[in-house]
Amino acid sequence: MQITAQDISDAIARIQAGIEPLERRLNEADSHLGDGDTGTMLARMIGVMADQQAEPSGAVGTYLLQLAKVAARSTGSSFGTLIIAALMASGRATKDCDGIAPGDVSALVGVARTEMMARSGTGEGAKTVIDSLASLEAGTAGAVSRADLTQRALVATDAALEAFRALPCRVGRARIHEARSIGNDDPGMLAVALLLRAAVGARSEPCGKAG
Amino acid sequence: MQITAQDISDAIARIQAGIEPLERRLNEADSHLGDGDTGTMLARMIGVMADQQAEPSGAVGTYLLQLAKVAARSTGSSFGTLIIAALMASGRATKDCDGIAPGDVSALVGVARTEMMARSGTGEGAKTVIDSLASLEAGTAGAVSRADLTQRALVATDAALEAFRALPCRVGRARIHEARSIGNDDPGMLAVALLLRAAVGARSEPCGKAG
Amino acid sequence: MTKIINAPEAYVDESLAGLCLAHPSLRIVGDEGRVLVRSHVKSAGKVGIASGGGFGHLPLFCGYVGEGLLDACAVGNVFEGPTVGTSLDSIQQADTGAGVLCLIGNYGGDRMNFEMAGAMAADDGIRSELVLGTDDVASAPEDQMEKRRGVAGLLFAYKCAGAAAEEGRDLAEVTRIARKAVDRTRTIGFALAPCLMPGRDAPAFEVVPGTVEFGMGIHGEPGLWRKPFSSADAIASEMVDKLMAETVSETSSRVALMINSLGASPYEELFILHRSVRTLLSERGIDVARVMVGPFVTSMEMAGASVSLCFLDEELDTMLAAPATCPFWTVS
Amino acid sequence: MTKIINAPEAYVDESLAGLCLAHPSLRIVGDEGRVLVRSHVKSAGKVGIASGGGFGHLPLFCGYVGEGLLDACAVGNVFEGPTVGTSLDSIQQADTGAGVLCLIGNYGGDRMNFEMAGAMAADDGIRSELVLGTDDVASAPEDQMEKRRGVAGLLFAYKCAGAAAEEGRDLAEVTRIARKAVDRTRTIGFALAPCLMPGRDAPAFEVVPGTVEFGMGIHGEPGLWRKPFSSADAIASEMVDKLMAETVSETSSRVALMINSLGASPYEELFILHRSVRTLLSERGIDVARVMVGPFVTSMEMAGASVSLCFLDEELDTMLAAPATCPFWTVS
Ligand SMILES: Nc1ncnc2c1ncn2[C@@H]1O[C@H](COP(=O)(O)OP(=O)(O)O)[C@@H](O)[C@H]1O
Ligand SMILES: Nc1ncnc2c1ncn2[C@@H]1O[C@H](COP(=O)(O)OP(=O)(O)O)[C@@H](O)[C@H]1O
Ligand SMILES: [Mg+2]
Ligand SMILES: [Mg+2]
Ligand SMILES: [Mg+2]
Ligand SMILES: [Mg+2]
Repeated sequence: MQITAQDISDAIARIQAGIEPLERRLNEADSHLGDGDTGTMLARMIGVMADQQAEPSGAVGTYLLQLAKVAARSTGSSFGTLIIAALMASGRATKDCDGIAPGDVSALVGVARTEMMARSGTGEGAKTVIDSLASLEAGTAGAVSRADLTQRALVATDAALEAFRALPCRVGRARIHEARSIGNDDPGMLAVALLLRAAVGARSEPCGKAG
Repeated sequence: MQITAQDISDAIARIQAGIEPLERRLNEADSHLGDGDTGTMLARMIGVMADQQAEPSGAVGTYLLQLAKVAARSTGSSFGTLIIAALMASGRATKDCDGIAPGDVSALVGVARTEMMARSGTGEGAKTVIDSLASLEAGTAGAVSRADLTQRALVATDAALEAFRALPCRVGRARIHEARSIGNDDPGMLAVALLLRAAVGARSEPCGKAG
Repeated sequence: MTKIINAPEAYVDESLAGLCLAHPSLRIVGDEGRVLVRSHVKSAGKVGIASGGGFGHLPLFCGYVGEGLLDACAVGNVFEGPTVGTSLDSIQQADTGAGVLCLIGNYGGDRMNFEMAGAMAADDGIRSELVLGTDDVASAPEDQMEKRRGVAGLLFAYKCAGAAAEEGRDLAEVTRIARKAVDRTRTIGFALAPCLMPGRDAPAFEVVPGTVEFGMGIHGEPGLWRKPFSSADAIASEMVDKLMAETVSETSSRVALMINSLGASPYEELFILHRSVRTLLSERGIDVARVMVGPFVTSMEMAGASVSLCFLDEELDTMLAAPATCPFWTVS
Repeated sequence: MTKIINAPEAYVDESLAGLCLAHPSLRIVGDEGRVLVRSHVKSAGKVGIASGGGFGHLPLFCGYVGEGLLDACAVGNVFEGPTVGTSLDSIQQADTGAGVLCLIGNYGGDRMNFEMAGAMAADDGIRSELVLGTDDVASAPEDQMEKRRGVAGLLFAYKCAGAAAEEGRDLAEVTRIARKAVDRTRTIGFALAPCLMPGRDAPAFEVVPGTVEFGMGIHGEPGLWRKPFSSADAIASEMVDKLMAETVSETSSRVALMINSLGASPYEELFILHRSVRTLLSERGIDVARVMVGPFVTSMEMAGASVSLCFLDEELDTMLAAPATCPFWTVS
């Protein structure tokens, strides 16, 4: 029942297998107001993660820290750096765990979210990846099985997109066009939704926005 | 009957009085293939000549050298420099003359032309100011009065324009567009014709090309 | 805006290679070949100065590696900060045991990456401090100084910190001086034409021909206002007014001045602008102790210019006057 | 192509004023305020080096006034040679009794004006020699060398003549060395975008976007061919082929290299081009003794670049290595 390093490695392999449409979709989302590179950056990072030789046996945390290390040399984008920070923090928190129970994922997402907020200085409500994690954290609390976790997670990331779509963005490049950001999905938030879908092998599009 | 320094000074004053249309016309002619500044350069030079304080009494040559001196600080264009060179050479040749007989003007034009050729390294037939002077030199030889000189000069400069219009230009910037120079008057040649007309107060346009 | 390039993805690495071939005082190191360091071994015990940032701003950042200036510089992709890994490499390279000052522009990604790199370096026993350039007065109001971006004025901080380090001062002192230089430096720029990212068909941001985009950032961040360009004197006057309205202008009537081309605006125009600015400064009783006019911090072929003032005190004056050599800036 | 200017008719004089304000080593003199000289009195008995030409090519011509380089420079209007009077002033200013070498580009007007000025100076008892830069291989075939224009390669002649003069050599020797530098220097350039004359609405010549105008002159003189730009490597190869096909290339396998921006092409691209050129030269066994990469001879905001090679012998090598200082080029 527990999620192991091997499970995470398998999920990365699944994401990597379908990376191309994901990359295109995220670049497109980032090109409305940003520099159009969210997909490219993420694809580069997933690529080095999928490539890396280290065995995903042993502790989950060890594996997460290995992922952070290779990711740290793959991208200079803000989103990438936040993912690296999240991997490092959650890796340190699970250094001694052979697996993570579905019910503990929420807390681990919380660790990641807290680290992202500390690094970026960005609070909740700014329409960023942080808001997706907050929703994920709340939605997955009390998950009783892997299937339940997956279901809750899909609902939570969709809900976050839905909830923020009509709000303005308050950080980074998009901030300078606050008004124009209304009605568009934040590329970082969309990335979370798409990554999750790819990781669990879900077929549906996130919350009905066909992109 | 002789042409004195005062006559030259009066001619310059007449040119200056009508400089604006002349300037426009020459710029336009130079803008087909050149940098469109023949008129501007000439107007600047005529301006300092008309302004200069020196008395046009005394020897013709002394006055011409004075004109050359002020002109030498007024322009860096090729045409201007050729005029300066011509003024210096003809000034030196008439240092001791209180006046020039109409029949001697041809020889003096020859002095100017020779100097221009030496300075520029340009021969006859290249469709430049030098060809106008060559025509002027030939046409004014044997002039018997000032009226006769004027008449012969007008005919000669017109004839030069006419003779070269259909030929290609072989020097300077226009050279690089030899073919495109066919059918257009060389701005330096046109300048000679227009200056002469303004100097003698003639009303007609040079040889029927309305510009 | 045709670019002299081979492939967009080779833009940064080929350019760095050509830079180091031209200037053997620079050497490429690091796992990704994205850290530039001085070729000559520097004295052990000197505080290291590291910097880094996106590419496309040459001579910034890596062109300022040299004696009395930077020890190491992390290079990102075009308009994209260096990776955490590269940033870490630059800190390690700059360190000779006395700690490292990281001196970078205040851009979200760059700051986060250097902070993370600093934390990782600390794990390896390397002390480091981070100082963020915030000279661009157009990027946020004065009461939100912490949001302001670092642009051309970063060079004054490089120079002052570099001189202090070369003198043998310790990390705390070098950091104090860098921070002082940042605190006392202000820049305002304007764009007249955009630049094109390698591989793109059209600029990512627009500057209407004939229009001044006043306060536009070096990545095309929108400016404070736009209107038709009128004259060098008029734009100089807007710029000097804006700079002198900052509180820091009360601290000193002696300045270092930089007139910087954003890329395509040629020397002829920079000098015309310089003349206008000098007239205005002297009308205000400002004494210009040193001046630089040229392309120092650019955005590839963006047209426009920036004006930077560093309000001097005796200490900064001395630091700016100290000898320094790098491929694009020599003080002797 | 919005320009940072006040009035087109003030362009040259305001720019010169701003230049001298930025670089107090330069001083404006002459009846029309169009001669630049060194601020520090030079040693009597040194052969003077004068140059001059149209404006709009900064740092050329007047930016190279300085120790080991020019003594005086006559400045014309934009793309228009200096007047005879200004040219004469520059010769007089450069003279300290040992005669003056006039070193200029081979443009009809400039040549005529300096010849006339030289004749006038002779009337005042000043000896002078005239050497014409003819490095632009695109401007005429090799068997019509006397028609070739002088472009970026003129700098090598400045440097060699300047060093010889500084060493105390006499006018004949300085002239011989300048002529040798000219004889052994070749340049080829290409344009990617035109420039605009101040006050005009449109460029006086066209460069189709995306197209290379190979061999275009610094005033927009038409080139040898035009075709779509393909890559830095490809254009570098065309350039190196063209330069190495000159007879002079057989005289030496050791060169000084200059990669020059025509104005708007930024450092990033120059370094990419430099890398390409270096690869090609090393494949041909050419040893690059010294290299300069930057905007040295421009046409305002024209885009494009030029490559110059000076085929060295021991003497030129020594002259290029001698110390020199001016606002835009320092050798130490
Ligand atoms: N300062 C920040 N705080 C929180 N999230 C951020 C911040 N900056 C960027 N992000 C997230 O990263 C996404 C953009 O990622 P990406 O395009 O890779 O970065 P960049 O802006 O550097 O090009 C945004 O949509 C947002 O979710
Ligand atoms: N090398 C030359 N030899 C003879 N005449 C010349 C030469 N160069 C220019 N000219 C004359 O000067 C005229 C151009 O004058 P202008 O426009 O003032 O000069 P620039 O070409 O310097 O702009 C030409 O029409 C031609 O008659
Ligand atoms: Mg992005
Ligand atoms: Mg980005
Ligand atoms: Mg002309
Ligand atoms: Mg002209």
